Amino acid sequence: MTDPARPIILLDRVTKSFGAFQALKGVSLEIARGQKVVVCGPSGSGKSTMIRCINRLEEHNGGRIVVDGIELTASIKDIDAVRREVGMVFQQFNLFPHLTAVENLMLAPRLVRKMPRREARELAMHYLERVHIPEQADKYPSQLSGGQQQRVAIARSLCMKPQIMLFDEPTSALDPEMIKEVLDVMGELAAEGMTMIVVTHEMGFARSVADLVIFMDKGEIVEQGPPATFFANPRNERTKTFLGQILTH
Amino acid sequence: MTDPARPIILLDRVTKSFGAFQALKGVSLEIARGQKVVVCGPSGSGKSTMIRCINRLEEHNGGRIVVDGIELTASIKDIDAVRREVGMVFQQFNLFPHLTAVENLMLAPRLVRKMPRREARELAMHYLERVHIPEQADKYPSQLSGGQQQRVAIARSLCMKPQIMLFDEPTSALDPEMIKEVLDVMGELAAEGMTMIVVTHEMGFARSVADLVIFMDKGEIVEQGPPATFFANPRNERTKTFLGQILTH
Amino acid sequence: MAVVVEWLDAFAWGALVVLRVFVVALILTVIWGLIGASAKLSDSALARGVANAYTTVFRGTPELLVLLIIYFGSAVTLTGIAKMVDPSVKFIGIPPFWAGSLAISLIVGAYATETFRGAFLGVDRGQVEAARALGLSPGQTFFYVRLPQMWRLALPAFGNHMNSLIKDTALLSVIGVEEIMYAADRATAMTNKPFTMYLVVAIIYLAFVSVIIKTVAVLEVYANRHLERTR
Amino acid sequence: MNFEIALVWESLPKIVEGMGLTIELLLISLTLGTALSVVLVLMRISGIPALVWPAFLYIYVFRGTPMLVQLFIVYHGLAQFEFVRNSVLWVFLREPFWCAIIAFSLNVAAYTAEILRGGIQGVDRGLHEAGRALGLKPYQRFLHVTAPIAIRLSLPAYGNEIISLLKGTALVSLITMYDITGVARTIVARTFAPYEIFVSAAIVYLCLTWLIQRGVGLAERRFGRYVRR
Amino acid sequence: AAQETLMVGSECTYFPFNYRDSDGVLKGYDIDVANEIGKRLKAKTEYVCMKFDGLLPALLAGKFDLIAASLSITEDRRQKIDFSVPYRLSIGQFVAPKAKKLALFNADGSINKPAFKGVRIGIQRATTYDNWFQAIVPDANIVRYEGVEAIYLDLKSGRVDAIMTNPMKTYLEFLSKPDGAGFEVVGPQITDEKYFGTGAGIGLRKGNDALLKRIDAAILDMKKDGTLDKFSKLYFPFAIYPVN
Ligand SMILES: Nc1ncnc2c1ncn2[C@@H]1O[C@H](COP(=O)(O)OP(=O)(O)OP(=O)(O)O)[C@@H](O)[C@H]1O
Ligand SMILES: Nc1ncnc2c1ncn2[C@@H]1O[C@H](COP(=O)(O)OP(=O)(O)OP(=O)(O)O)[C@@H](O)[C@H]1O
Ligand SMILES: [Mg+2]
Ligand SMILES: [Mg+2]
Repeated sequence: MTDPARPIILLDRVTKSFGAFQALKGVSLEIARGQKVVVCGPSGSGKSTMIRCINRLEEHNGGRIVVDGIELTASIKDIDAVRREVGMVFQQFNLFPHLTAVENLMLAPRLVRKMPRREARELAMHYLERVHIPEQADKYPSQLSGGQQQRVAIARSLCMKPQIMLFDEPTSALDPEMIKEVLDVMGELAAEGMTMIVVTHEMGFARSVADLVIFMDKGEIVEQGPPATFFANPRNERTKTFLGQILTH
Repeated sequence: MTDPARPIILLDRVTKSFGAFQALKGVSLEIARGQKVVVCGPSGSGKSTMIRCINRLEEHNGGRIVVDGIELTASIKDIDAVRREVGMVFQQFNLFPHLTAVENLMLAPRLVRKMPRREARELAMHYLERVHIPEQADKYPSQLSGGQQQRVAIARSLCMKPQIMLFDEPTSALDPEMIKEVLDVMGELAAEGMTMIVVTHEMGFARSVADLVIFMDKGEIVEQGPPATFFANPRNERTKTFLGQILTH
Repeated sequence: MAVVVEWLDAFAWGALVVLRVFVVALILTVIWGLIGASAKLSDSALARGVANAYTTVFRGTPELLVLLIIYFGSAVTLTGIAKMVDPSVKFIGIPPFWAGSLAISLIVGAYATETFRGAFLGVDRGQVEAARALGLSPGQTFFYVRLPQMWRLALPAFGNHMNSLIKDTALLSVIGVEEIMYAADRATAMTNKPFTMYLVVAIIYLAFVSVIIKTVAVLEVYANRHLERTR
Repeated sequence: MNFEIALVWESLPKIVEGMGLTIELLLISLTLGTALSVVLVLMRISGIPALVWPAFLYIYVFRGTPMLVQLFIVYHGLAQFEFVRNSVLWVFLREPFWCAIIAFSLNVAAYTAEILRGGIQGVDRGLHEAGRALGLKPYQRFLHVTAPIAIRLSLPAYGNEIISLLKGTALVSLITMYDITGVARTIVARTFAPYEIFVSAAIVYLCLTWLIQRGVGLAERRFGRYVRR
Repeated sequence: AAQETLMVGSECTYFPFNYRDSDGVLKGYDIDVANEIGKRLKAKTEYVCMKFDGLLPALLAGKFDLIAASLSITEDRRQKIDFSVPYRLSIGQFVAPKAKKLALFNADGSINKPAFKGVRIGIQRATTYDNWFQAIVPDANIVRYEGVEAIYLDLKSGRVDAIMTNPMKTYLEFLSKPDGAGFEVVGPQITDEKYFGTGAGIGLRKGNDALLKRIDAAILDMKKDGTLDKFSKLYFPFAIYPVN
């Protein structure tokens, strides 16, 4: 249905301001179908803002954003259609507090995909197993540990099997063991052809899975490239010191 | 005023259940004044629950907890006195949404330490500078990035200069650069003699700062020891595989 | 409408009385409401029981009866005591203005208790934990953390209560406080123009309520300032 | 002051007779009014000026004027127009019962709309975003995310509204109907025993209030299962 | 010596019996009578105004000593308080649209019961008229109202076909006004003492027999020497006190 050569996500000189403060200062980016992009950069550099603009949780002020051939504009009608195909895992999880873990996972498949209850439940349990918390299925979010909440949040967006996934620091609350598990799951999805943008500082993941690594600073993309070149010889000074921290650390 | 030989925190076979689920299964621990303890372990193992019991945000069901000579019991009157000396950084930050960053920091010094407004503001700005976000002072938490929120949360508890600090994954939302900065600040505090319990998976920090590393699994402390021995030859199988993940990763 | 001019005095005095009762009762209402809500949310079974009884009784009893009991009940008691000292005393009571303000504040305070309780439930538990962990006392936690976050949720429904307060002032004519409803009755009795006079009353109430609604709207904007991104 | 407890017991059965009408009025107008309030609050928060303003105006007028006035306008006001009296509507408007239902429902809707708005404001913005990111349509977000949480936060204030309405129905005694208060006032005027008779009425009202408070409490527990205590 | 003071409670909103004009001056038949009683008892009179619901509790609590508010004397009320001899009549009369030509009464003034069939009659609730209907025309179709204003309005809108009220008030408030054009009184004044009571009197707390006696004497005197007649003529073209 779509031209495989056309980028599935296109950002063209995107700007975003909060009042006087400019969080994105002209970000341009092309992502092809099936590409895996890792975004890194210091805190406050605009990583979350950028991916929030891609599914229009934030409205950009300037430039163009095109997702799967649909341009995101103020007058857009089909934003729900776009969002159905764009999954997101939030930095703050944003689980529905009034639903149990498994209900959190079942909601969207049932309402959006019109899946029958039983099927949705099976699907949900499948993903809970993949993140190793099937036994927490009937707890409410307030009864889960930080890492468990994060895993529910990841599983929730995977359930929708979107074409594009946006992950905002999906492993921040996890221990190293679990990080590995989750990254493995993400690696499998990547292998299945899902397009992914992942904000993370897990450089191991970036090395093994990413097609493209982006470094952001102060609202701009200051360096990008395939992981091999990105890690081997960063050109930008800022990138160099940042990577220095990661690698010595 | 206190006997330096007496442990400042004592946990004696502490148990804690949520309904039928037992989150802590008899945890015993002695921490001397000025000690730095790093707690690690898989997600859901009871790390947060344990440190929440220490300042009685969670009431334990069995065993004894003694903090600075005061036993935490149901009839305790002086819990405020205990809490004044025990700072805590939450995994979920729990910033006050109705106060700006700097006001979040000023609140406790003004109310608890009865510090004049100006002095409290200076103190607050000092700590905001230490975590590199003085320019975010007048934003509300909802206007801050994830990492900025976490830094405000850390600075907020440091402002109280408590004798004991409980950190629950204080660097989860930070980038490697910032992790280093924050860990440096924490290292300085450690050097100043503050007692610390830090839930973290930053093993570099554990190696360089900790006196004691604790590994928890399924509500129990399965291994503990000084970092040298802990990392060099873990005895427990569970610890071995866990450390394996961290080190290969 | 010309007949109204003759009665403007009476209406103006009545409106002033309504305003005074409103201010006094509003302050008391907030106090009862906060105490009641805190009691209902407390760990003490006794406090919860008392608060439950309070909201049942003061919401359930007809307003008129509450007013009569508070005014005349207290008067009979006070007179009885005074008579023991000086038998020639005939009548001592709380002045009708204060008895009336107290009565309607207790009634509306019972409703406010529930509204405030609902709003407190909207404040995240982690907030209280954070405050307590910082060493804030329960009182400080209440005034500096819970209250400032809860009132934005309570405001819309509390606006309803302020309207009730204004309208409940009409009850006070039963104990001889001459508010605007009473002025309208007086005017109606003489002029036999009930609709005209009640229209005047409605306009005065509407003016009060407009001020209240506007105030609440301004307060809401202020209370939500930290969430300006919302909607 | 002599309080005749016997009078209380004597009048109680007669007052209980008025209870049927009170409950009928309460249930019907509460149902209609709540349904209307949902429409109103949706308009009010829609962000579309053409919907916000009518809703705002409606809420303003109905909260701004006493329920008594609203009742009189429906009952006496409309009856003054010849064409109303000659229309089919007169079949309903002729009956005080339906006039009361109309006035009460309209009034309840305005107050409840404000209460619901307060509850909706208590729903965290992040949850809307999560719903949007999952591709839920606006009505689905409202139904499955906003509403369950807002209902929990609004329930205490909504309980207030039910009890207010319970007491408010007493106004029907002014348009020739006999509810609890109507019966009580009749007996008071005859016997000149306000304390005793109003105490009997209070007993009936208190029982109903207690029932409502319990019911709301149960509903709160149902909607608040997820809250950690 | 200190002059005795009589505290008098009244509604002050019941024209023309007790009311205050726009300048706040207290007037009316009840008030005139109470003032005159005070004069004859050589006592000062002071007034307290409150709504009907508050009058009895206030009297019992001692806020005032007398109620002068056109209070009809009934057996039920006697359980609670004492009454003076009546100083005003209680009577009732039907009013209906002229066009309806209701024949509720026969030519000789007796009641034509069949004519009540299908006729909706508005009355004020819990009044003496209510008692009368229950005893004399129990199957009449009665609609009960809280206040008189609503009765006139519903008579005009056609929700009721006829009303029974106090002709004194009806005359002043309705029939003599433009609103009342097209309506007329139907049948004679009804004064059945058995149901309408003996009239309106001054109310007192029980146990004040001495004061009650002095008030009774004063009222009887006023009737005899024409004072009541004089007061009644101030407001009505006909006598409103019990003549015999
Ligand atoms: N609503 C807002 N109002 C004002 N400033 C904002 C708002 N939202 C975000 N910002 C600012 O925009 C900048 C970028 O924020 P963003 O959340 O994109 O950072 P980030 O790169 O995701 O950082 P982190 O790694 O800490 O999550 C930050 O400096 C933040 O303070
Ligand atoms: N209120 C509760 N009700 C039921 N179970 C709970 C509750 N709170 C915590 N638990 C359970 O207790 C266990 C320990 O939780 P805790 O938060 O201490 O884990 P943790 O070690 O901090 O994990 P993480 O690293 O993911 O934060 C978890 O399995 C969690 O599901
Ligand atoms: Mg971020
Ligand atoms: Mg934890």
